[in-house]
Amino acid sequence: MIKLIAKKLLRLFFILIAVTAITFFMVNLLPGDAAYNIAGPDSTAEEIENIRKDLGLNENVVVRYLNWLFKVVKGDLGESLLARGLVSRAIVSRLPVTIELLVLSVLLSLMLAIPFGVICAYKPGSLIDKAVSSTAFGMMAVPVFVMGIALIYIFSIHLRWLPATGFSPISAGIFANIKSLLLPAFTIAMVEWVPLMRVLRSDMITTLQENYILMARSKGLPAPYILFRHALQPSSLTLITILGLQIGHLFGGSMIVETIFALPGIGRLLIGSIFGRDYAMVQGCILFTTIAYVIVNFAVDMLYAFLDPRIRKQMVDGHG
Amino acid sequence: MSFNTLKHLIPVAWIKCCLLIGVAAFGLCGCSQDAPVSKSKMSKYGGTLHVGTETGFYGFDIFGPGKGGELNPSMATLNNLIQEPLFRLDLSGNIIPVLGLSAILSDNNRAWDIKLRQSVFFHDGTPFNADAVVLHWQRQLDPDNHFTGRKIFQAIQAVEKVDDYTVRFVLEFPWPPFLKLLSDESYLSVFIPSPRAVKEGTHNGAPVGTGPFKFFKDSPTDGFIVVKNHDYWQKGLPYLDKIIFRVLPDHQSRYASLIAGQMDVIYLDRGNLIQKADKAPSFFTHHAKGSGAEIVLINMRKPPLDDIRVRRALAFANYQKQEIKLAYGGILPFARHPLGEAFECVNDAYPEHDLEKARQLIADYGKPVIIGYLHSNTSRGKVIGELFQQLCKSIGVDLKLIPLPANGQIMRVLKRDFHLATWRILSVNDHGPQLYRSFHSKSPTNFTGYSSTLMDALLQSQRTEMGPEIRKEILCDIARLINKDVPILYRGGRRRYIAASEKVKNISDIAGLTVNMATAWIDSEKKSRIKTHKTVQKVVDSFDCPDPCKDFEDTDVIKAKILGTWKGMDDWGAKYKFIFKEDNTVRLHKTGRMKKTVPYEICSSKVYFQGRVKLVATPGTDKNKMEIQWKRDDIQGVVVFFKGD
Amino acid sequence: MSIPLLSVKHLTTDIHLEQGKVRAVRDVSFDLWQGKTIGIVGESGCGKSILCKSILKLLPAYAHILEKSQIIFNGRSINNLTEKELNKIRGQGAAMIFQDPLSSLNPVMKIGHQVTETLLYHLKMEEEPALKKAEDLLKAVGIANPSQRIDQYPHQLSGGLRQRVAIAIALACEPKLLIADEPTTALDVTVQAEILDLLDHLQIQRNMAMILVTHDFGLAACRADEIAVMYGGKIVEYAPAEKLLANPRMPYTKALINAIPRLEDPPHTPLQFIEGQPPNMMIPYAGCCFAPRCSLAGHQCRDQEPLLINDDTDDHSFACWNPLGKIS
Amino acid sequence: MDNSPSIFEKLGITFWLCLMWIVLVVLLALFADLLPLPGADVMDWDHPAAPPGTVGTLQSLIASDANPTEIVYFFGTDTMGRDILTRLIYGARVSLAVGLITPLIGLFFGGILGMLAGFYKGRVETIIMAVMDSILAFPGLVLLLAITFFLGPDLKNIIISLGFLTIPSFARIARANTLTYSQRDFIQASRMVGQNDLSIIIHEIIPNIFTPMLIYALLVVSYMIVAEGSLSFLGLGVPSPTPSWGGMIAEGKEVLEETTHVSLFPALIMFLTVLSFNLIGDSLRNLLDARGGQL
Repeated sequence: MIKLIAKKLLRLFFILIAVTAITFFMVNLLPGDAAYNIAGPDSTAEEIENIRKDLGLNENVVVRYLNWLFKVVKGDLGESLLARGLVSRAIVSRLPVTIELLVLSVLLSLMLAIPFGVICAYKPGSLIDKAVSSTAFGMMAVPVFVMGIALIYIFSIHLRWLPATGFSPISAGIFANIKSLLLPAFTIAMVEWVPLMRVLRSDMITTLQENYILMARSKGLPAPYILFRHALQPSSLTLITILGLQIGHLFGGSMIVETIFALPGIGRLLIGSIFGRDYAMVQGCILFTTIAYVIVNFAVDMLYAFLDPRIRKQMVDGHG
Repeated sequence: MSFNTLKHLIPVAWIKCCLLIGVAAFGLCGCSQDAPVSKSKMSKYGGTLHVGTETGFYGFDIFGPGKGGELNPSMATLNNLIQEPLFRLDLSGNIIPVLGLSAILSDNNRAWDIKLRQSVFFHDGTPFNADAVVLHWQRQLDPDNHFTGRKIFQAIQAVEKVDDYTVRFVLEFPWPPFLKLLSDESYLSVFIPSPRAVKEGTHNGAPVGTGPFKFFKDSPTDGFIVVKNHDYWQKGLPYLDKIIFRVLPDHQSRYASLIAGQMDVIYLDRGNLIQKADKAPSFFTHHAKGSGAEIVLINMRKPPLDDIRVRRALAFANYQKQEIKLAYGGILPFARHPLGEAFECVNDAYPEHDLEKARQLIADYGKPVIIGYLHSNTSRGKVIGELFQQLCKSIGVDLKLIPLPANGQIMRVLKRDFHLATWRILSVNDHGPQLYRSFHSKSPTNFTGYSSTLMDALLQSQRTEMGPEIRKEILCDIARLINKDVPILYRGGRRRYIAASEKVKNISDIAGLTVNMATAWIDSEKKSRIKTHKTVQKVVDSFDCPDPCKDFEDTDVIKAKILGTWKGMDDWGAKYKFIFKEDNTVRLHKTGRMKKTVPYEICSSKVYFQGRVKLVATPGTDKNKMEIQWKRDDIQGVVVFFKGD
Repeated sequence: MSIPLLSVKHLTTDIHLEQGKVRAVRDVSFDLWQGKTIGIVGESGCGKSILCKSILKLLPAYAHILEKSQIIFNGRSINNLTEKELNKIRGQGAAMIFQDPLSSLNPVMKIGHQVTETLLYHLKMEEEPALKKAEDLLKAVGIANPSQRIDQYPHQLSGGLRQRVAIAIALACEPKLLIADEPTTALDVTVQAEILDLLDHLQIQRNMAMILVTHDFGLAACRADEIAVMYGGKIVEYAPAEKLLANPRMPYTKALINAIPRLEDPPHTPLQFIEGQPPNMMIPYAGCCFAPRCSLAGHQCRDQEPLLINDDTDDHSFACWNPLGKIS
Repeated sequence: MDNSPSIFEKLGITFWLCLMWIVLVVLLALFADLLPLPGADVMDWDHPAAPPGTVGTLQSLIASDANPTEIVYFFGTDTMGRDILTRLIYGARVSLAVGLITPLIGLFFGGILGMLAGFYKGRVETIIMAVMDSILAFPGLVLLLAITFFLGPDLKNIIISLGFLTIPSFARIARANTLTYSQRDFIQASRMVGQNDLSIIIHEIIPNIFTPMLIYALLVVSYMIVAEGSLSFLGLGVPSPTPSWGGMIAEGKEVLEETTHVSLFPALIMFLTVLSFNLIGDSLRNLLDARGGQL
């Protein structure tokens, strides 16, 4: 077990170095650095050169990366070039938004994916299966940015149930907090539940062929009990894998939803700093999202063990 | 020669007072149900205003991103609430005192002595005096600080303290636009920050000024919050307790937030949304008229653009009217030169859209023309690119589109690595310095590579010409020369729009592109009257008066407001005169074209009548100003009319 | 006993596959009295398992029991029962154990839970007493230290133990009928005998009826009271065990009996086996389905289907045009 | 064998309807130039955002003296007055190219890497999977921006970069399936008879893992068609004037409430196509793995 964790940590380290290094070099190689943003359009080459010198952008890329890395090891993520504030503070202040949005959207997509996936697997090829699948693909065919606007029109303007934009922190009351995140989370869930439902349906169909399901039926247990208690858990391994990948991506990848709903999350911070070439901020965000990704995947591995005692045994025995 | 330009300065308090009286007498934007002053005065105070903006706030210290040139709309508005300049311009171009009281030009025209307002304090308690002004300017002028905004005020050599409440600006040469630029609210340079905050390095994130509102909090989750400055030097102001600015990047969700009642005021720059808001009875739009223009830079260093025939062909192919309509939804004025909507030059030599002439010129040139076009990678940028590509295709020019994000585009322009690039001429109170920087052959920011001895001479002479009429003519000459030699193409003028819920009162337009919210107040009685969007849509789409008219407006008040003669000019330069008569008819004149009398009808605070197009007049805040919307088929627009013969 | 516990009449089941329809069970009828065991014997693919599942209506969605079939359990026809009523019978009236003990236990559930869930659901027992009863059940099927096993997962148990657990689950609600579908096929020979002895023991103790499905004629012969031989979805011969062993009339039965290895055989006796392939049930065959493999088949066998007819005695029936004579 | 159903019956009517739709879309996309269409970039400025069925007169800008030809906009026009039907047909080229080629890149490279990882295990697996994880954790946007800047924003580069980003997920699936199969007896047996690794991979592994990979690829097809639209939203889409379905939806988003049809029709066509691809995938899965449901 300890060996396993050590192995995972080593891998985390490798991934962190690889991802931050590649990002750093790529963003640095993009034309037009932060100096152009600071100087503005009506500038001379000389002014740009001065700003670049002031910001230390004239140094070698490798040197700058190593400097950054050295500072990070000491716990200093540096200062933003554009916003002139601490990168760590900017990230921490956006963390609650991102995490809450993520949790809520994951919950919503599971609430859609699990019942529908189970029902479709129970009666594959039936009318309800076809209807659910078509609806699901229909939702996949609507890009997130259109889905978001459509939901705003429906729920904020016509029904006036939910706020259109903005984020209310928990300090404003848990109800207001959830209300402000419901639409964006729903927008994400509308797209993300589809693959979850599909893999669950497919795995569940396989599970329902298993003898132990036949055995459970021969015990005279009711169908819903068999589906959810006997079949769901062994059918959810692929679902968990996909969910892990989704969560990993959502940490920094919900920028479109964050833009539309004006949520101050990590995704928006990242895209803004990429376009502004705010290197320190980009690196801070990437560091955060990468760590989050790796942790989520580690959690997924742990969850496998929780869901399937056979894997648990393997891990404890050290064969993992 | 010595004269005091501020001889006839009207005390600012008096102006505000007039404004208030105007508001009380005529109601706001047609809401004739406003209670009399005495009654509503109490309710004017208090309340929180929610403002939705597109772009964020970069910080308030002069050193930092986006500080060199024009501030973005949200920054400009917010900054204007916290910090104050020495002077401002009113709508008709008069200079009004703010922190400065008067300005006296020296005999040699090379120094201004500015008297400062006394007993004004910054929000942190630091007194406002000559030291604060001098410190602020010396920071900018210090060459070691590499302040990118310095070039705008290049003519200023030094700023000195004369006594505690007098400062002297020393100029390198006689510089006529000095005071106008010093009143230009789109530059951070003109706002005076607290010396203590600057010294402590906190000003960038937590600005301290003398303005009606104080910085309270800036957080990504709660927004940028300013609160009432109870010790504001202008007694009785401001009315609001708090203003919260939130960044809502997406246009449609920003508009949705207004409709859903989450926001009271939003910035808008999408034609379809502005028109929607404009037509909705519960919302009002205001626009700030700017000068300058949306343009296309032509890199004259690169063949085939060094050939005047190719450039003129592009100018003839350019179809500004369509671009304004398709890319901007008809919200920008037509730009015939960069000097602004209000600046009129006769015979401006603007190359009108004419594909035939363009084809002829390209045929004359004889060689295939393949050029690249840098435009922004936004959805609007795409429309702009595709439109011009299509036009170029029709005259036989192969236009390659290169969509880039802002800094990529800036970089390539600065490196002179482009053929055509979308750009803008900043909206400023005086265009002399900017034109000089852009078109003088020796200027380092002459991106087009335009070089003409005549242009150089004109630019040089406008710089120091103190006679306003002569100088104006020189500027027009420059505009004509630009239109003739075509270093740039025009894509539209500049305007900024905001839409506000009807409960927000007294958001006034001020010169430049800044919208002033300092004197706004909230009419709490109007809060519950927001109609649902659907009904609004129905009324507006047909442009017909809702029948039966159930609204509670007193038609007589509206009628009293509109009776008389109104004049206006549309974006294509056609002049109109409408005479509203007592007998519910209106006489329509279009110069040299049309004369006819039609009936009008008053309903929902608006006046409906029909000429060759459907028209709706909306009498506004200003008793001498009125907006008239027109619509034919699916083309529509707004013309501002002014009272008078 | 005048009424049989289970009476199956004209049971016919179709299976709809992508490739077409298969009649897996054809017109099967038999009666089973309380306390008795019927052995159903046949090669793989002859429809034994489908028959068992048809009795409890545990068929997949693509299988279909024809209207004319009648299953009367405990004096009550289960043809038109709702799913809920069926579940009552499945859990409490009749239980089933399956061939592969590994796959018939849920790998992600603790043994205890799998044993108690029928108690909780059908008998509405509380958690505590249910667990107590589960331990008793495990003890009854011969599992040592049951309190420890209750917290284990199936993969932690050996094959024999798993089958014992499956039997414990089946017996939890004290069913009147136990359907054992090849209960020992996947087990070692030594364990097989233990399990069968256990089943015998429990059957006598609880006076259960049992359907014992197997492909091993010898096994059926020593454990069952009556034996039904299935071929091509049909019962081709049906008789009390000793009678059938002594006097098979159907050539197929004879061949099955011959295939049993005998202890008394001299060493190196070649193992008997039936030549040819079991019938492809997709293709309807006009005559006796065993005809293509039968050495005695004549024209009639190929053209006309033989019906299940009684022997001269009352309790021996077979379907054959050329039955074997009495073997002295 | 005369009564065994033909392949036509086995796959069912849905499959063939879907296939017909895909074939129709492909054919229209291939032969768009031969159809009597006004051209994807021709603008009718008199009828911007015209509703479906509007009759417009198209004054070709290129030949000034040409007679205005009358044209019916069956699906209406977009905000710039371009015929939506025409743009849908031309847009199919981009969307299909992105949707079909991208998963192929992922399938090929991801498949090879995943197989190697699953087959050799140990250090090879650790390294390959760590690299794959790095790609997954890497912000795709940065890569897309970099590609756009250095190689120019054209269709080929977008396909390559999107394809690159799909490699890890294919690799994961290939690895998981290879792991399962390489434990099986027949692989062990092949090893014992002395077959070399390459021939085991080619003859035993690839045929076995191909089906699940192909089915996943069909799901990716729909993802990629939609993803291309999201790139347009972020300003990284296919350069103008080439239309793409996603780009059209993005354009229509600006006027979603007033003129819904501008984004509704592309979304509808995309939905039908995505649905068709997935239903085809489902039918194939059922055919290859003939099991129904139970319970």
